[in-house]
Amino acid sequence: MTQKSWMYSVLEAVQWEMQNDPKMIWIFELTPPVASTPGRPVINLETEFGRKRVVNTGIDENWMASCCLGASLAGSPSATYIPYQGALMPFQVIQNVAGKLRHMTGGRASMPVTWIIEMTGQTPGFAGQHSCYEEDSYYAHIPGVRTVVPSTPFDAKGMMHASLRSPDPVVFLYPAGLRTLVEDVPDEPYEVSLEKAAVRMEGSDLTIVSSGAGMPEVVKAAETLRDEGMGVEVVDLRVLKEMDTDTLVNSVAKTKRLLTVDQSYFTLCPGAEVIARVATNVDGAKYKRVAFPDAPPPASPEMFLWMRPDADKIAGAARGLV
Amino acid sequence: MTQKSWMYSVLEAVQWEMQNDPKMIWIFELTPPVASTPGRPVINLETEFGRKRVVNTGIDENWMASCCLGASLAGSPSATYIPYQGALMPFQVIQNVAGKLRHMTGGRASMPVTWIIEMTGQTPGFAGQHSCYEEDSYYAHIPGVRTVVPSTPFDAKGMMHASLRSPDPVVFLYPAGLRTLVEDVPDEPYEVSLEKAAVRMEGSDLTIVSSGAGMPEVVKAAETLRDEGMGVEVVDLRVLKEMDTDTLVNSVAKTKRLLTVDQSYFTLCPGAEVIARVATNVDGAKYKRVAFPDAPPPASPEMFLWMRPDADKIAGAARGLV
Amino acid sequence: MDNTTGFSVEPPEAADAPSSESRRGFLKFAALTGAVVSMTANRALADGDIAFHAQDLSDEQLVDLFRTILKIRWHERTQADEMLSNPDYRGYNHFYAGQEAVASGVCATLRNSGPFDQIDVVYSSHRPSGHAIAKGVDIPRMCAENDFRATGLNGGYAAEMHLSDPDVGFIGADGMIGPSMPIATGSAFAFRARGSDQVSVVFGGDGTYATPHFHSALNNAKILDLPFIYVLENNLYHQYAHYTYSSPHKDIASAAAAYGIPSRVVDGQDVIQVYNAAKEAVDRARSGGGPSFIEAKTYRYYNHWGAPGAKAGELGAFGYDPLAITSFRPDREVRAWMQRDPVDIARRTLIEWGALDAAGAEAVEADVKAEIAAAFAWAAEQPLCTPEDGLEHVFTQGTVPARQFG
Amino acid sequence: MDNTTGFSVEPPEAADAPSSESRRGFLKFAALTGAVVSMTANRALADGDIAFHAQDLSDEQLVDLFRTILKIRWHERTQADEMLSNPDYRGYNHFYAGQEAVASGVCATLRNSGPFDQIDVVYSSHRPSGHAIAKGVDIPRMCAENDFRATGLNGGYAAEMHLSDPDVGFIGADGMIGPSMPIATGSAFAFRARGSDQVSVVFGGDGTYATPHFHSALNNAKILDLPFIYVLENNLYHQYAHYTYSSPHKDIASAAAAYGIPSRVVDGQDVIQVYNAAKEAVDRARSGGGPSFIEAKTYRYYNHWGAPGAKAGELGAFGYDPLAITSFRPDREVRAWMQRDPVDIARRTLIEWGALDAAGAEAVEADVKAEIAAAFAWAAEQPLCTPEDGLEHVFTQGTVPARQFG
Ligand SMILES: Cc1ncc(C[n+]2csc(CCOP(=O)(O)OP(=O)(O)O)c2C)c(N)n1
Ligand SMILES: Cc1ncc(C[n+]2csc(CCOP(=O)(O)OP(=O)(O)O)c2C)c(N)n1
Ligand SMILES: [Mg+2]
Ligand SMILES: [Mg+2]
Repeated sequence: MTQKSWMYSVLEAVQWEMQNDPKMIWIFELTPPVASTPGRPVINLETEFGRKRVVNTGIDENWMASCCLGASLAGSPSATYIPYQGALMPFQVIQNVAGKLRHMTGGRASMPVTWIIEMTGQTPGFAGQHSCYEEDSYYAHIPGVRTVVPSTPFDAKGMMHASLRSPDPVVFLYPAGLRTLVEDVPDEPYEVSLEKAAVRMEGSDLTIVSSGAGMPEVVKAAETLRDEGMGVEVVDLRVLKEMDTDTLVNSVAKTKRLLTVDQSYFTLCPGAEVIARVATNVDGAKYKRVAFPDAPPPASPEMFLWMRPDADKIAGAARGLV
Repeated sequence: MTQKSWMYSVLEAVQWEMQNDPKMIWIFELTPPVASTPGRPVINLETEFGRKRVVNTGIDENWMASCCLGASLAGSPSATYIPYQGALMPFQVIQNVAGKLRHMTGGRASMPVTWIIEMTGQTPGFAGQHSCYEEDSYYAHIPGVRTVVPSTPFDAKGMMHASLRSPDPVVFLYPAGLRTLVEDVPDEPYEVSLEKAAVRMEGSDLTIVSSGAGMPEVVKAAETLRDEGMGVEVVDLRVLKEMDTDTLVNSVAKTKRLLTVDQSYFTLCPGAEVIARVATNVDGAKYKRVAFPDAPPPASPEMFLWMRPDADKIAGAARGLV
Repeated sequence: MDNTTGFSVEPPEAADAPSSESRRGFLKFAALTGAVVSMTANRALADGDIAFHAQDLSDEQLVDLFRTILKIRWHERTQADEMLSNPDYRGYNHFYAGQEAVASGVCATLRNSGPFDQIDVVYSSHRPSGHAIAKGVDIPRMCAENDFRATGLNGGYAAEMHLSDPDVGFIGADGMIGPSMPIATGSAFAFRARGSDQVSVVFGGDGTYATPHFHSALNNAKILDLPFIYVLENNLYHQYAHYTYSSPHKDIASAAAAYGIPSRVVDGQDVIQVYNAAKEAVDRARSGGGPSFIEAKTYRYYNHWGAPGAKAGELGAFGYDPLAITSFRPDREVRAWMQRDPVDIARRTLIEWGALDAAGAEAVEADVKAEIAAAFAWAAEQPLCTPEDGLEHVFTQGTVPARQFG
Repeated sequence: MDNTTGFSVEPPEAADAPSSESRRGFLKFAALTGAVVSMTANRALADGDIAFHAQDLSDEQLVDLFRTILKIRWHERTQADEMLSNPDYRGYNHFYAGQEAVASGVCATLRNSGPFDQIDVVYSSHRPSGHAIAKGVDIPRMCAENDFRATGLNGGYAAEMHLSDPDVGFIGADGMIGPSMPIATGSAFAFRARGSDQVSVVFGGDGTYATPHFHSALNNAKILDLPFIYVLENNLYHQYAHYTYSSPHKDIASAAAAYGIPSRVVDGQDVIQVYNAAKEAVDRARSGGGPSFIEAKTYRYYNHWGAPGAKAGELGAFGYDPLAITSFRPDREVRAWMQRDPVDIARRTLIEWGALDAAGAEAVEADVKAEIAAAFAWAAEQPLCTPEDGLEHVFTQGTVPARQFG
């Protein structure tokens, strides 16, 4: 156990897998696969594995993602880190080729590929393209690709091991807003399921469901509410595709109150799917949905910070519901 | 009034706008802008307006969409027809540039551009990429772009006029499954709002909400149910962004039963958004959601036809809900 | 023009360059009667500077080239007959007739069997059946797949445009124009990273030139020196537009050459020329010499695609295409190309080389016909699919829930 | 190599070609002391085959070129000082210092005012402030925008990376690498379609070469003969990688030339060279001659970007960049380029040409400093934004609902 960041945890998993499978490759663009943490060796995939297996390329995220897909089809587990600016550049190939290929070939295609896709968001000052948090919904509508969004370093490492070992293609969303988060993470390899949500806090008055970069503020709000005496159950989706309906339905069947929280734009945010799944399974519950408005984030910190869901707004919405 | 198909109606609107604004342009790839209908002249934009304004290009849908965006930014209303195979090729530029540009420039950018994006679907025999119906959700999550999906020739013409005259960018989804639909459509120009859903049938027992290619089977099912004595209200969304919440909420506040029907994949289909909007506004209603499973469509007609929502399945779901 | 490029780049005139003499005999020049210009005559050409690899093939190997061409041709003709005459037949196809020498010549230079980590991989297009047959896909199972049968090559999920058989290195068809090229470079990347001598080949049409993927694939293949071969089948049209609507290059190969990639233009009707260029490219790739580009000038005889219920001369069938408004294929052009038929050229070459006599050629053709007829017959008896199976194979394990019933 | 191409294509040696003599006097060759290779010396070069347009400019126009360079330089230096010293300053920037001659030389050849249907349009990059100033954007309002003020050029919505002012034809910055190039061809398409003689210009870095959009933009511009000019500022690095990591071409212009597009390599430190090449391209575009490509070899002095709270020598500031792991910029390289400063080169040329004397140059510089200081002072007093306004400008009319409160 060592204190590790999300990215250190992920690279630790990647490093282990690359050491144990000489076929595995990694492609990057501007973000070098380097991370450090006190008490542990610096990880640098490029120097450790050399430039035949770990390559720095030009600005062509669609090629990066496609290259990894092609490598995986040839039997090489592969991963790439797509910076947030290019987060949707490879969308078509993931949606239209990778997502469909196993099914279209009647199960013949094997695709041990993981696309780490950075999402920005939560950064005041950088307008639109440089502070949006929206990729979760686009990718989660695709069948045939597992889309996950770990919100803790522990989950990030375990889900990275699971992703790299899976013959299914995985979109591994990295909310850059979590970059400063640090927690104790085992040094050994382990897996966290690519199919299960996590109940982060138990309670019987209200269920709050969120994911990724939404989680820290949700947990903060939930702690405040708990201190006020509210029995809050907090669910971290972790997996957007296939979404873990049972955990959601079981929780709301108990609390009868559901608040969803997303940093993604309101329309068709993951919370919409959560509410729809619960509403078709639980009768007589009450619902609220907090999300970023259907507007690109403006540069001005005054506007941006007012628009972004945070612990105060979440707690306010929760109080209105219970 | 003449009997016209969806595509004839659309091209009639485009032709009128091009005749009345010499700046307007049209880009196409494999689908020539040609349509005919008995009793009306053949429309051929290419021969009528010449190859400087109407151009047949190579297979580069991202360029087609980007070119129209750039033309609109230079003050030329513009439109293009993106065939379904390339439906997501221009996704990034629409999502990350067009959708954000007006906001990011503080209102300075004007974009009178319409992307007609064909959706396939409903075609047994063509697997995956050639029979998916899924673009509605991807595009509807984008802020700053009006995403519409007219389901009748009348709406198609009126919404095309409205789109071409709007300084907002419009994603104009064309469900190819509607290509054989024909109805009486006025010969003169007229507008249909880009902001309103349409109530296609009134009733007080159950609300069925669908859109685009889902509509014909929904109407068929609703007629059967009405004949069985059920008071069915049918809402055609028409507009996915900005979705017309009021019409939805008013209807379900009355019926207390909501069934959504989509040809799109289940997870994050438009119906999820519909249910979420209603559930946060109406208490004590009951919900069901019919959609294509979270699987690409297989080639085999036996598998595909079983998976696709149709009038029988819709009626069955409705009976289970009321 | 680019001094980082040490390669000699194929000039566009190469296809017209004088042939070297073949050990198998000096061939008579058969004058062309048609209107085909800037194509070589009907003879086994060796470019002045491509080693004449084909002359070292055994008679059996040469006959196999011919046999592959015939298999593709008879598969198509049989399928077309089914469409025109059999009311129960459901398969559609993007016909390859006219282009057979390209797939046959290229795949004959590849490793098509053996362990998955040793065979060469092929990425095909929306027009895949010729490539599939040449790569060694089981024809009866392919026929069953094209007719949506549960025991088809891909269980009835794929049909023509997604045919896939990794066991023979046929990664597969792809109905999209563009994406397969960068993906194919990814397999090449993996081969190079793990020190394998495997090669990754992509087949694409002239339509692929204009896609943004063209640049991505060639640029990265060159920078990273990937064992990647891009075979561009220039049949002059992408759907309803002549390739000059989308390319400023007379020879698309010159676009590839600009990246410093060794690029050749070959007569795609002549399997020997195709073989020679492909062999050179494969040898280069295996030995770490990086990517190659081959532009095969060729032609398809039928329309863009055909479907059951077709009537000759109508849309989706085998005559003119009423959708072809902007540009269509002139009758004279079609006829001229048909005079340089890849079956005829291959047959004549083999006979002149003494690899086969006329009777032998007929025997091969009879064999192939029988094999194809048996394949269609077998396919027609295969079971249809089970509806519920559509929920399988989304992920490796399990099924997804039905959602269509609410 | 491509016989459809009637253009004479610029060989990579062009930048080293002998200069024609200028009417304004024959300039002495100033020997280089730095390590800059294959760059022209510090002199007003006319390529052998570019008409020496700049020699026909009036003294006032020449001084304006110099003034533009200085405005960009002083805007940057002032902003950098704000970042390093003013705790209230919030703006960030992708610095352009070192590259000023490129924007200044190009925009001086364009129509920058007048009705919207007559001015030329410029598409800029993530490094826009130099282009914006050269195109004529109001500097005080730009300064206010960069500091997120409600009265800024774009109301505080844009900040640096999305600056836009259609009134001067500055369609605007775009933080994405790639998309702007095809979009810019779209404006050119509109100009050609409506018979206007306007021109569409896109500025991009060497990083844009590898994007798929490079191919799309150039291929379509060539096929459709669009009045489109692609100015590629090759400052040798895209973020943390040397351009040779993503391009097999020594001169990226040779990639453009392969499409048959007239392409030039110019010394981006010399505003006169840039002006000459741009003037030629603009004249060609206006008269229906189609697209042009200009590669300006240049260099940025500062790091990729800078932000408030920076400390000299630390990340986001103005020294080495610790994120630059794969490849970083050697100290000697930075110093060598700084010896060929665009401000110095322009000043010296103008003095040698007699357009200005040393005192005059100092006066211009003093003017510019005062103008920039006033701009920052005005900006600092502008009001902050109103939170609720974030819901405006999503569409032309109305506001979108708040959703963050549930
Ligand atoms: C991205 C994309 N856009 C459009 C299509 C529709 N389409 C199918 S085949 C085809 C023409 C392909 O031409 P070419 O590459 O020359 O191959 P050919 O059909 O001549 O063999 C087109 C445009 C597609 N499949 N994919
Ligand atoms: C599509 C995309 N991918 C990645 C980035 C991140 N990024 C911002 S600037 C930059 C480097 C650009 O290099 P270049 O084009 O040479 O311009 P320069 O910064 O040198 O002026 C990168 C990779 C981006 N903005 N857009
Ligand atoms: Mg073709
Ligand atoms: Mg650069």
